[in-house]
Amino acid sequence: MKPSLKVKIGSLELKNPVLTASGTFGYGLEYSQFIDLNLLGGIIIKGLSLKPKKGNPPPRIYETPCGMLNSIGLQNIGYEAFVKEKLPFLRKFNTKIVVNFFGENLDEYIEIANKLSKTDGVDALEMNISCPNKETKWRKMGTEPELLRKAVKEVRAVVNKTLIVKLTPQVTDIAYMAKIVEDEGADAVSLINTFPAMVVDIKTRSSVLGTLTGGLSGPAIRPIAVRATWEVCKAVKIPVIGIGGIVDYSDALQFLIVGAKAVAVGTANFINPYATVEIIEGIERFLIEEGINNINDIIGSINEKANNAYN
Amino acid sequence: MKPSLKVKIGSLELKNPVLTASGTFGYGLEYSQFIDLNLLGGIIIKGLSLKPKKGNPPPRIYETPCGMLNSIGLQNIGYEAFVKEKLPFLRKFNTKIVVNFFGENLDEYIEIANKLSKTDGVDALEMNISCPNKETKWRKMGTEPELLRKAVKEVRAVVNKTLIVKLTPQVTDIAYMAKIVEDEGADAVSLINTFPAMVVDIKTRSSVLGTLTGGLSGPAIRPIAVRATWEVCKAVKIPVIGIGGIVDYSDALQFLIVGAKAVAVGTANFINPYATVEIIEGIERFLIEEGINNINDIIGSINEKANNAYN
Amino acid sequence: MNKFTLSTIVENKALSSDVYLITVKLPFRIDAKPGQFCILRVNGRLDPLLGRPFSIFDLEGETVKFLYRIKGKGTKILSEMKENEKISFIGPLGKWYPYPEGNFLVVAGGIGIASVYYLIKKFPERAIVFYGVRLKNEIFFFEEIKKFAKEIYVSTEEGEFGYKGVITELFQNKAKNLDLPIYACGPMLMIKELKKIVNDRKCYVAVEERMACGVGACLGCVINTVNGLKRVCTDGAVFELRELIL
Amino acid sequence: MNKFTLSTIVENKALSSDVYLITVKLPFRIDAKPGQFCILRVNGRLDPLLGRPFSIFDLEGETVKFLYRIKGKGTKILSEMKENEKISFIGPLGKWYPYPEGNFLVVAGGIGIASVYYLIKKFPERAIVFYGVRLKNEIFFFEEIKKFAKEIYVSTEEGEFGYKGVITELFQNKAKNLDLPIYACGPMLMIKELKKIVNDRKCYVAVEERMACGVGACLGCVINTVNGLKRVCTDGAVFELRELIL
Ligand SMILES: Cc1cc2nc3c(=O)[nH]c(=O)nc-3n(C[C@H](O)[C@H](O)[C@H](O)COP(=O)(O)OP(=O)(O)OC[C@H]3O[C@@H](n4cnc5c(N)ncnc54)[C@H](O)[C@@H]3O)c2cc1C
Ligand SMILES: Cc1cc2nc3c(=O)[nH]c(=O)nc-3n(C[C@H](O)[C@H](O)[C@H](O)COP(=O)(O)OP(=O)(O)OC[C@H]3O[C@@H](n4cnc5c(N)ncnc54)[C@H](O)[C@@H]3O)c2cc1C
Ligand SMILES: Cc1cc2nc3c(=O)[nH]c(=O)nc-3n(C[C@H](O)[C@H](O)[C@H](O)COP(=O)(O)O)c2cc1C
Ligand SMILES: Cc1cc2nc3c(=O)[nH]c(=O)nc-3n(C[C@H](O)[C@H](O)[C@H](O)COP(=O)(O)O)c2cc1C
Ligand code: FES
Ligand code: FES
Repeated sequence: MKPSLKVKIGSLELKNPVLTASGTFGYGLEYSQFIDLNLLGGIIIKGLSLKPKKGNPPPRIYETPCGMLNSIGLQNIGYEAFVKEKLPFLRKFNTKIVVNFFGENLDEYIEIANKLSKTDGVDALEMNISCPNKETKWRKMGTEPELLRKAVKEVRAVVNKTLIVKLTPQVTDIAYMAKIVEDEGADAVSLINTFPAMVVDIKTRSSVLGTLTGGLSGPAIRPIAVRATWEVCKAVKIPVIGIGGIVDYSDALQFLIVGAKAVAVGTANFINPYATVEIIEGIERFLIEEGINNINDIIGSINEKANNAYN
Repeated sequence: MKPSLKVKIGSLELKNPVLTASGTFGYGLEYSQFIDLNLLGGIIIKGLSLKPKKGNPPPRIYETPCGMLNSIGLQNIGYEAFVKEKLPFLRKFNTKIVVNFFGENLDEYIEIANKLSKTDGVDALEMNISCPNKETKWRKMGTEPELLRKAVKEVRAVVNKTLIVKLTPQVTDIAYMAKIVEDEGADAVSLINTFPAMVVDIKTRSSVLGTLTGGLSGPAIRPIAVRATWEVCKAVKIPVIGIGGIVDYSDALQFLIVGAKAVAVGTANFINPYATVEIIEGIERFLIEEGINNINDIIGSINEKANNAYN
Repeated sequence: MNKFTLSTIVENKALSSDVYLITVKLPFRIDAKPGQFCILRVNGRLDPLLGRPFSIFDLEGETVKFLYRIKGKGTKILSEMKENEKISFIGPLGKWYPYPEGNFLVVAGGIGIASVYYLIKKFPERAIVFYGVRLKNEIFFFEEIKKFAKEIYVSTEEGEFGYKGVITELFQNKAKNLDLPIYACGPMLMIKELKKIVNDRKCYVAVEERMACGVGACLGCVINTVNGLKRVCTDGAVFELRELIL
Repeated sequence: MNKFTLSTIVENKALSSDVYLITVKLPFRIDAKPGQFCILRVNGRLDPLLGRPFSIFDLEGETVKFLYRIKGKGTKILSEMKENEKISFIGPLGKWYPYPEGNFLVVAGGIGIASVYYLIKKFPERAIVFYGVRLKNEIFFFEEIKKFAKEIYVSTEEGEFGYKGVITELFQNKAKNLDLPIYACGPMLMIKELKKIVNDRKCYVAVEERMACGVGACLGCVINTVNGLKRVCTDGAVFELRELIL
């Protein structure tokens, strides 16, 4: 018998716990030439704002040890174009569509959240509170507890779909931030976003990017992401989506074992367009090998007694 | 003509800007079989406490993508044994000896700082405020501004040697923490310490370490360390020692260019016992190639105008 | 249609101290046009993490050739790979050079020849090729190009072979007034010089930018154009020169 | 004296589907004793980052051999390396097996033979060897061991070759009462069984733990002993069995 891979994030039922991470899978279309999007638990769309956004000047990416920096700067086509040009295509697939969104200030957050909440075909919203590349007075929303509280409360008030809040790792106590998100009524949290980071070209003595800093993603940050996910899972009752450096099924399972209900795969799509599908297959195979019938039986099954036995 | 590599950290004159990072070079002895310790700018000794400390249960290390986790737990032989058994050997070399220290609480910090300050042969002190592996009421010293302020103030009062405070990256605004350290009279800051992180064995569903979490170090974290160092260098006037994932001379130069007066090399010693010496040679070669006579001319020379030209 | 597959190295041959020709075999035929590129990635390890883009140098059924220069880490590792080793392959990606109707001009600088060779070969006896290099021993496939091209002009910096000077000078001398479309690939300096010469004439250039996804999803490879930011991977790598802000 | 150097692979030969014998040549002679180990690291890339420890299987002047089993990423990559490739080398590290005065007993389980082979060879016709494996085709260097050893006893799980069962049973049957020092290396299960049998007799075992520095500096490789935590790399890898807390 095939094990059940179904998980629930708020009222959202996913056929399996594997999503694509925002910004790494474009508007879905780009990867439909490689994989059958119907196989995915869900697609988290590139960060969307009310108006189209130009993003940062090039160069925008740079490779780092087992990771990459990006300074895309949230370039996107804006709400209207998304709904008109991208959503109809996405709706042809039997998978959940989660729209990652942001604004330049809280009013814009509320406005786009409100619109997305009323948009047919959008299954859930992911609120990006990090925006490491953006400079506004609301820039600290992701790191200052009281700003976060206010932002989530007001966004929640206008959203009657599943609302996921995506956390930045750039805080001392991420579990505390997650609790605020939970208190203010979000349905789920996702984590982690990228780390602010920098690479200097020693010849030109300037940043290798068009901006000074970028966001670090990829396998390099995975151990930090697993730890953060574990801490958040212990602190909140709402579902958690684990993100950060997932390349194969065993990486994904680490996040599930520490308590994540689902995972999102980012940078790995770039190095292997089949990554998500291979991860889903790998998880299924693992469950079969371990004799587990339901994915939910492995979620949060971490053995917290110190592992003092070697081999 | 050979360029001058001399730099000053407080009243400490280093013959070159390359130190060994605490905990990764033992008590110096261990690497003296490979390299001539006289060549080093300085040696930062493994974290020392008043009494010997047993540290954490094994296993204590695990490899991660371009990095490693450790949960050594600050095992050390204690102040008395260090002074009797290790310091005399270290003093045979013409290099600066910096002792990294910590306590279980502030009183212990003050006590060992006081002792080290009065110990002949100790050139400078590095105060470890992070101790990610340790659980005490002072555990938050590295992340709570007011605890940090009090701790540095009181330690400063008893230390009349160069006092370096080592920062943890596990904060939102590391430059702010550095400013506190500066305000309270420290002579220098060093950064970054390791990131709390975790790897789960999916078969046993427990941590791969004897503890649940460990500290992530190595090239994986370098881009974060460079960014943090840059932010701190802009915020404070005291010298900054850059640490994190330095493997070769070009990595070291990134830290110097963003403003660090010196660097410390950690994990790289494990993969190449000659790493420090090769880095010193590489920096010298680079200065010659670039026609720079004094290392201080490259320190802080970062071009902060966005690099909008590609090749 | 782009494919992602494991390919097998058939040959990886040094043509000079830093230029190699790699031949890979795919499990199936692909259909690609001149100017398109592929992304090759060494498997099994996570450092280097990303694939590296290379122009399709030549193509026959399931066999694809790339001509590459060692620039950094990725190309160094690639150069050390041996026959029968596997390498992951995404391609063919990007836009191609619009097909010329009659004769056409080609301007290639250094390793830029990799991008236009297949074009020259595909339309035999129609290309008037300007090929500039620094040193004589950096001229690759001279005999082949001579065979496929209508005319070929070479420049070397010191005049060791052909014209002494840069290729844009030679191009200006010989072809300034020929009313033929131009296809160009080479270092930024050459493209900038070319821009001064050709003004508003039809000139297609293949440009380079760091890439992550190669399929238009990450928005990492954008460049500035008069029509705003464009993705090199899907809006290019071939652009009209007048569109580019250099 | 430990050295850090680049060594050159002379041969890297598969002895079975997952066990390999690698021979490396150093730029100079080294002097090492049975039970010591070295750390090998693939160069040029940062993943995998750390070196991997391997017992010295055999040694002659500047040529060192290691017998290894593919366990994970590092050993997999090692197994794919070819003749003439370079690999970084730190060694010889750690304590050695205290030299036996007369005859001695050896208990080896599986790949554990790698740690004791050189001991058997160094003291010819003095070792009484107990060598246990799961399957017959996992017995390596049987003829050589036979040549160097005084006696050799083999066990396989299903009795395909030699005794049917685990090697500690065979050891107990044959050697329980021999008053000779014991040298052992093998899986933890074997060591635990052995501990039950040998009680307080002189028994030296080589143990394993993950390592970073290999020279006692990082305190990463500690294990629990009756005398507190000890570093496998410098206090071991050879320990007296009675000292170990298993
Ligand atoms: C569409 C396209 C087609 C290309 N075709 C060819 C080809 O046929 N033959 C060939 O030799 N090269 C080609 N390149 C360039 C090639 O991709 C880079 O040289 C290669 O990625 C460098 O990788 P590396 O790891 O060796 O260098 P890195 O260590 O990553 O960097 C070394 C230097 O190379 C440059 N570089 C890195 N990545 C790129 C990139 N994507 N584009 C341009 N410069 C880069 C940077 O200036 C950097 O300083 C092409 C690039 C693109 C975008
Ligand atoms: C002193 C010493 C001598 C050794 N001699 C030999 C030898 O002669 N031949 C041989 O085949 N192996 C030997 N080993 C074990 C060998 O070092 C490991 O199998 C190897 O490091 C695994 O690397 P990997 O990257 O393939 O595995 P990884 O992918 O890192 O891990 C795979 C599994 O291997 C185990 N492992 C990883 N590192 C070690 C380690 N350092 N020690 C023990 N188990 C580990 C873990 O259980 C892990 O689950 C020795 C180990 C030590 C400490
Ligand atoms: C090129 C790129 C673009 C990204 N864009 C967004 C975005 O628009 N909104 C967002 O919340 N996260 C964005 N992210 C962050 C990812 O969704 C993810 O949180 C992060 O990359 C860590 O996961 P990974 O290591 O699997 O890539 C982006 C990441 C990358 C690499
Ligand atoms: C095995 C190990 C032990 C360490 N012990 C200490 C310590 O005792 N005190 C301290 O302040 N930092 C300690 N560190 C942190 C390093 O000094 C350094 O800040 C960190 O590893 C980042 O540098 P790297 O990436 O070059 O290793 C330790 C790091 C490692 C890997
Ligand atoms: S490389 Fe991702 S959009 Fe071009
Ligand atoms: S491996 Fe570092 S102390 Fe043993």
